[in-house]
Amino acid sequence: MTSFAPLLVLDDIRKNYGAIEALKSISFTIGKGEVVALLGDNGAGKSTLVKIIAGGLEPTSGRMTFDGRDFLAKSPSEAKAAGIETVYQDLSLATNVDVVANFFMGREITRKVLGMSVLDEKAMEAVVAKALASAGTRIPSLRTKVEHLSGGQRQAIELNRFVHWGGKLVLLDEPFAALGVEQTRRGLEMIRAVANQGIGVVIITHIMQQAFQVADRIVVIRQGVVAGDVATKDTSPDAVVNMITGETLAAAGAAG
Amino acid sequence: MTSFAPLLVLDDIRKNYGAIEALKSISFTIGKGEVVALLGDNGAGKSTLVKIIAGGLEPTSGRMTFDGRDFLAKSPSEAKAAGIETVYQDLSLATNVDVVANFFMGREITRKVLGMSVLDEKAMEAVVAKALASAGTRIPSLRTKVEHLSGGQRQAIELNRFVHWGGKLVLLDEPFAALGVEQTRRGLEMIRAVANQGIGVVIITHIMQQAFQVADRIVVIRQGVVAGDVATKDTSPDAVVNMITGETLAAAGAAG
Amino acid sequence: MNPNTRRALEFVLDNLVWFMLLFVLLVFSIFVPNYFQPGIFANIIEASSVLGVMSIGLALVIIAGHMDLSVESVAALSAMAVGIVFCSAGIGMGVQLTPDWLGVPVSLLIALAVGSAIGAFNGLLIVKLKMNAFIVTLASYIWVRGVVLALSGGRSAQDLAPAIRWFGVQRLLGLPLTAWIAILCFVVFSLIMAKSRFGRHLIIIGGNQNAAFRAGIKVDRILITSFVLAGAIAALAGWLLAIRTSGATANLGMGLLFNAFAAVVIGGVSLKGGVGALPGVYAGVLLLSAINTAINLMGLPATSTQVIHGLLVLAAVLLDTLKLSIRQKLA
Amino acid sequence: MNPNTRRALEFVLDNLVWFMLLFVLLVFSIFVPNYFQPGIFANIIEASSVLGVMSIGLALVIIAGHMDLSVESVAALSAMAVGIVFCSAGIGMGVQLTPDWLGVPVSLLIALAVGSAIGAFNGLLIVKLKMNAFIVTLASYIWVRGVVLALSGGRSAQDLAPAIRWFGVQRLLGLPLTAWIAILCFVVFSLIMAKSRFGRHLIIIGGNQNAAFRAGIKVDRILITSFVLAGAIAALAGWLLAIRTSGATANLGMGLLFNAFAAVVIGGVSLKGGVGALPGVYAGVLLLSAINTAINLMGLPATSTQVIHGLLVLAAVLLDTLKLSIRQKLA
Amino acid sequence: QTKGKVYYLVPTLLDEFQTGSVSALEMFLKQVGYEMQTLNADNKTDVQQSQMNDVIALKPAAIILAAVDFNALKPSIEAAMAAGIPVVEFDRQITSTPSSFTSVAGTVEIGYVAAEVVEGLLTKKNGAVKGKVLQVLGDPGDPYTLDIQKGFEEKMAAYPDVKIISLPALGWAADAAGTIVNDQLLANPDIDLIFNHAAHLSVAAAASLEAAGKKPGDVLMLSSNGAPVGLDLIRKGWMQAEVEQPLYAQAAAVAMFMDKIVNKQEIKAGSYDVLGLPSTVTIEAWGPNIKIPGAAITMENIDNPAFWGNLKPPTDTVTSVE
Ligand SMILES: Nc1ncnc2c1ncn2[C@@H]1O[C@H](COP(=O)(O)OP(=O)(O)OP(=O)(O)O)[C@@H](O)[C@H]1O
Ligand SMILES: Nc1ncnc2c1ncn2[C@@H]1O[C@H](COP(=O)(O)OP(=O)(O)OP(=O)(O)O)[C@@H](O)[C@H]1O
Ligand SMILES: [Mg+2]
Ligand SMILES: [Mg+2]
Repeated sequence: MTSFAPLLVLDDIRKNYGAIEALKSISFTIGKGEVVALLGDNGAGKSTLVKIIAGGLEPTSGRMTFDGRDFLAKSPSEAKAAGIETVYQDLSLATNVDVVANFFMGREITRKVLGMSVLDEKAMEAVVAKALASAGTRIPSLRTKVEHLSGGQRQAIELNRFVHWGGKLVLLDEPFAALGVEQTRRGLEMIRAVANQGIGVVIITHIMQQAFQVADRIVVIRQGVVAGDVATKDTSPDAVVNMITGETLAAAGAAG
Repeated sequence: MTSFAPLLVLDDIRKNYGAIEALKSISFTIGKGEVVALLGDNGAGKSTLVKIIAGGLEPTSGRMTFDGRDFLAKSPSEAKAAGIETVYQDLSLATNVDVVANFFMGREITRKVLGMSVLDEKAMEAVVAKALASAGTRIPSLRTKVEHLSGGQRQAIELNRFVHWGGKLVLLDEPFAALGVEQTRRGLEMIRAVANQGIGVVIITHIMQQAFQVADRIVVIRQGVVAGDVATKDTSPDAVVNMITGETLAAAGAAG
Repeated sequence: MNPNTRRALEFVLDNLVWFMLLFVLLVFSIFVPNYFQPGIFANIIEASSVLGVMSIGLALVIIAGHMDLSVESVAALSAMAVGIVFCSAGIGMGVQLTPDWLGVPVSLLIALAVGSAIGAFNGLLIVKLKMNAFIVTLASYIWVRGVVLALSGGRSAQDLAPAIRWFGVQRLLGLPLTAWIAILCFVVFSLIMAKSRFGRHLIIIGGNQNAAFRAGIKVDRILITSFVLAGAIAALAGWLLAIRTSGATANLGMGLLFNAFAAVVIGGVSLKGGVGALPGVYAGVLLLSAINTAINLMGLPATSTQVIHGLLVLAAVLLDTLKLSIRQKLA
Repeated sequence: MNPNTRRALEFVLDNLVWFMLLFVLLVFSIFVPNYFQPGIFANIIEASSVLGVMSIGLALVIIAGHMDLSVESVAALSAMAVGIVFCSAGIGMGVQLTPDWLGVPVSLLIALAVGSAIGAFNGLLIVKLKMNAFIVTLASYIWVRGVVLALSGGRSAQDLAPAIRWFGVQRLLGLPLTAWIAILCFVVFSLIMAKSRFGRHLIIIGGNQNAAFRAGIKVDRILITSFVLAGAIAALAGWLLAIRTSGATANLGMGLLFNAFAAVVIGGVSLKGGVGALPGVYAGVLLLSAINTAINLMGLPATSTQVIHGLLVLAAVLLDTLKLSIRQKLA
Repeated sequence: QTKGKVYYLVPTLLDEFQTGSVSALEMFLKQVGYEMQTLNADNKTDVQQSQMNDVIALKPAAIILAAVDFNALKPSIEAAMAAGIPVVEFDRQITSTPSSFTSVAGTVEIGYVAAEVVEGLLTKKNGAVKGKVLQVLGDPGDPYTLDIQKGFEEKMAAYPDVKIISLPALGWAADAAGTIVNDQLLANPDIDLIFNHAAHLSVAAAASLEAAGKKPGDVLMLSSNGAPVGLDLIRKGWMQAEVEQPLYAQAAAVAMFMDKIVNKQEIKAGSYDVLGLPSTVTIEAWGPNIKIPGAAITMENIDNPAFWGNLKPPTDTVTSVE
């Protein structure tokens, strides 16, 4: 269905929370260098799916193939090792440390002093300053603790750190929800740039305009099932909204 | 400048966090029944201003007049008592209790049993069911704990509870950031309905479209100062974006 | 899994501590000689009254997201205060009231006043000065015990006035009245937690204090109230302790704190706040008391009982923790 | 406020506990007879070595967002283990190694093995079984002390091998080597916390464990390491304790836990996790030691020292808390 | 085949005297045909009360009680006696209610003996009973240490030239005693003598003296309870005396009378020979009471096997009193 070489294939993914079936049978494919917009109503199951791919949640059943191999991450660090970067809807920042420490969380740069690895604060600060400047986000000082930052400033840190690590697949769960106009524009550009490097991108958003601006393909989830999977150029915002709310039944491009 | 009777008048509000001046000299007016869109870049100071009005933060200097009287809420409960309802950017839900308990947080309905006030769970549940249905939000069960809900479902609870309490002024800090398309539409309708009852509304958003759809007036804050204050009908999205990013200097309608 | 099995399993999990209690009683009855007799069961319930009452207050502040390590010392101090006033031997002053029964309300009042005062002190420091509850009440744990010591000079008071002592002697359905007082406390506070606004707000504060504050709940007032309650309830426990001991000693009640925490946790209250209900706590208290009694009867070498006690408590907490992972498997 | 005043004030606030220490030393020197003499200051530093070392381990787990109440008992157990092997009187087996000095590494190894094992036990239960650290380590506090009792049969060991005891007798610049060991530990662990990835990750985990997990930090491994470290460091404290008392008794070290917590909090470590640095903790330890020494010299009635101790600690913590509100006023 | 089970309720096992009493009682009771079971109350009065309740439900042949608190156990004793179970008071005397038998050394008396020893030591050192004495108490909440202090200070009051500094080792902790000695050596460098209320406190005190550069005998030291570590310290010269509690004799006395106690036979007043020590039984208001005098242990008599601190249990078996 897509013209991209497949990167991640989801096959019949299900997830139950107790008696609640959050995902009923999700199957679709994300290609290399492809930007897929994952759309759906509140509670449709988008974040659940992202967490399953990112290793934060175990699916009840189903299988995934990543980069040609069977894949099931048992923890976020496994998924990261495989090349999957994730920006979560509920931010994942440690508000008790500063911007730099958050940006490099888990991947600190070190240098050798007397044979021991010592944090290289200067090198890290330089990287962060560059990344945030190019994203258009103004932050009083990179040494402020994140608890003193505004909602949008926080999201900017989380959104921009993923670019730095490359990887093969990027999952973005409502990454622009708190971003300003200019920051969103640059964010969308960045996504395209990332995809052009051959990295697959999954982006979740509720703003049609954003989806149509950046995505190659749109996948709609409704109440835990795929209610639509179409190339962006073959559909229109109104048609997609109808898929999301269910006014036309599983229309415009069959599921799977 | 506005055709509405003044409800809240902000006069030279300043706020410093240590050495950082988050608000430099904010003055503007919100009218009764008026919807004001408060726009601005990330870190401009919007949430800071909302918290000051809502009683969660003390201004460094400045004064406010609310409903004709001098006003400075020392705590959220004082602001609430004066008739100010707030929806915060970082949600304020207790994830360890269910939807109903969150909806009625601090305002539980009770009934008398043997002369003692006992929580009236049935009555509360009925109210919540109605409110969420009319907002178009589907939630598995009103007795689920909020920790088991999706981001949008959570925001729906917080957004919809304010309608229930009336009041005189409503402050909405990015209330639609996580909401779906349909829920956002209904939310915008609801805001108009609320304003039509004579309640003043301040809404913060980064989506121009939403601001232009619902607001009577647009106030732009840039780096802690008012960079624009115009009637919606007298301006355009592009002009406002320019005010936000500062490309035109404090253009389109002088500050104050 | 079929819905009926699921429901049955959920029921067992929700009331796991009661099932554990039954199981433990059964095992001990079978394997520990002399365990299975009404007198022993009455002992278990009686021995758990002081601990039970104390656990209620502790559970309240823990549910509210804080902690009170001072309850043990507060109980000791109120017991000592009652002992000094109403005991006729040792350091007791042997105050006589006429009529006799007046001693009951007066002694209760003394105890509750002491407890509430310390509770208020803790609460004010924690809420108004935003000090950490753990460290404030740890300090109180020390200095209040110090006051007991200073008051008593290390000596004890004996021979509590018979009118007060009556509650420990008089029996109803085989249990002394002190045990019934504990049971009554559990019923009352369980209802308050489940049905009243105060209880609801306490749980919400334990879940997200900031959200409660923003929602206009008078967080400070409720938190201070909960500390005062914890102090007052601990004082009631101390009053019961004085009755049980028929007086007071300087080191009365030492070690109750560990058991109270264990009971609260085994009873399903989360130390992170916001989660828990009191009936489970009572089951936790009974469970500990049953274990204690078994240790007394098992004939172990005395030097090893402490190890065994610690490990058994750990095992009980562990079982309670497994509940969570079973529940997740259920999903 | 002008920037210079602000900077000066911030500096004082950042190092408040050191200024408090100076102030307290000054006041005691003026008002407590015999306080002002070099020997007393040396005593303060020496007396704080055991507590200081123990506080380091405690601070690590608290910064990581957890807690370890078992450190006191772990220290006692390792002291007893060393005592039993290397003491020549009491229950000591009087093991003799040739050459003599071999006793030092071997005894250290024994102590560290004991401590790490218990730390690993705590860590596994807390991290792998997701049990609450407070309750797990409270149980360990009990059962480990029980093991001390069972091992010693309530008896004591004395006359530690002179090669080991040497660290307590030999002085450098007026301080015994034990004190230097404590100071060295503070320097090393301060550097680890400030400069290494491990330290950085520990702080991040204390701030938001979930974020750290999602960022791919091996949270489980780091947390277990921190519990093992806390155990091992407590064991080192126990080793120093054994040297200090030249042996071990069953109740050795009782009460250290309260002081360790107080030191950590006074030193600016938040019990909520994620905040704190070790140099402040050392100042906190010295402050407590200064207070203790003053109490020993003041000639108070024995029964009232505990009240005074509790309240003084509370006052110190209170002062530290005021820091926060002053800082907010500064804004 | 035993004559029955006897429960021994010991207040704590954190002290060598108490652990010693467990083994001594067990041994002697076995010799007269009883099996013994020990319950440790960890110095907690309420725990001991629960133990009494449970033990009463078991209906043993007798209960031997060494009360955590001298008198708080009174209601429990009454309950046991009412249930027909004889109660023996061991080591710690309870005078407020009748019991079947009492075997104690007398805590206040320990203070008296200690005072006599101090008189002697000070006279020898300073030529008269004068000087500075550091008294390291046990836990200030423990009546046991308070009684010793009372007895000691009562006798010493006769010597106004002796200055006594008293400080508590909270929780009987040895390290606390060490810190006290460290600080006091600086504050009062002229201390002549240290009196520790238990031998294990002396261990830490001696370590502190050594670290301060003192030699054995520079500062005189004694402690009370006659524990093995105390005897060791005397042999090494750090301590000059210990106040012995006749542990073996106390325990043996209980065993000797156990048949009479269990069978509720009359115990007659008079003199008895307990392990070679002349002892007197008197009939007091609280029942038959045997007193066995304690003694001071010094270098001269230290090897006497009758001292329990030598850990040489008497070889002669005890027999029941007819
Ligand atoms: N508690 C605080 N301490 C110090 N600085 C703060 C604090 N809160 C906010 N700031 C700073 O004040 C400025 C304004 O923050 P505010 O949250 O009001 O921005 P905002 O306009 O709401 O931005 P956004 O659109 O991202 O939500 C930011 O630069 C932020 O870093
Ligand atoms: N831990 C959980 N336990 C139980 N139910 C859950 C849990 N997490 C999510 N759910 C339920 O699963 C469904 C899907 O949730 P999910 O967060 O995936 O939605 P979403 O599509 O991301 O919605 P949104 O747009 O609001 O973020 C919702 O009905 C939610 O209530
Ligand atoms: Mg989502
Ligand atoms: Mg904001």
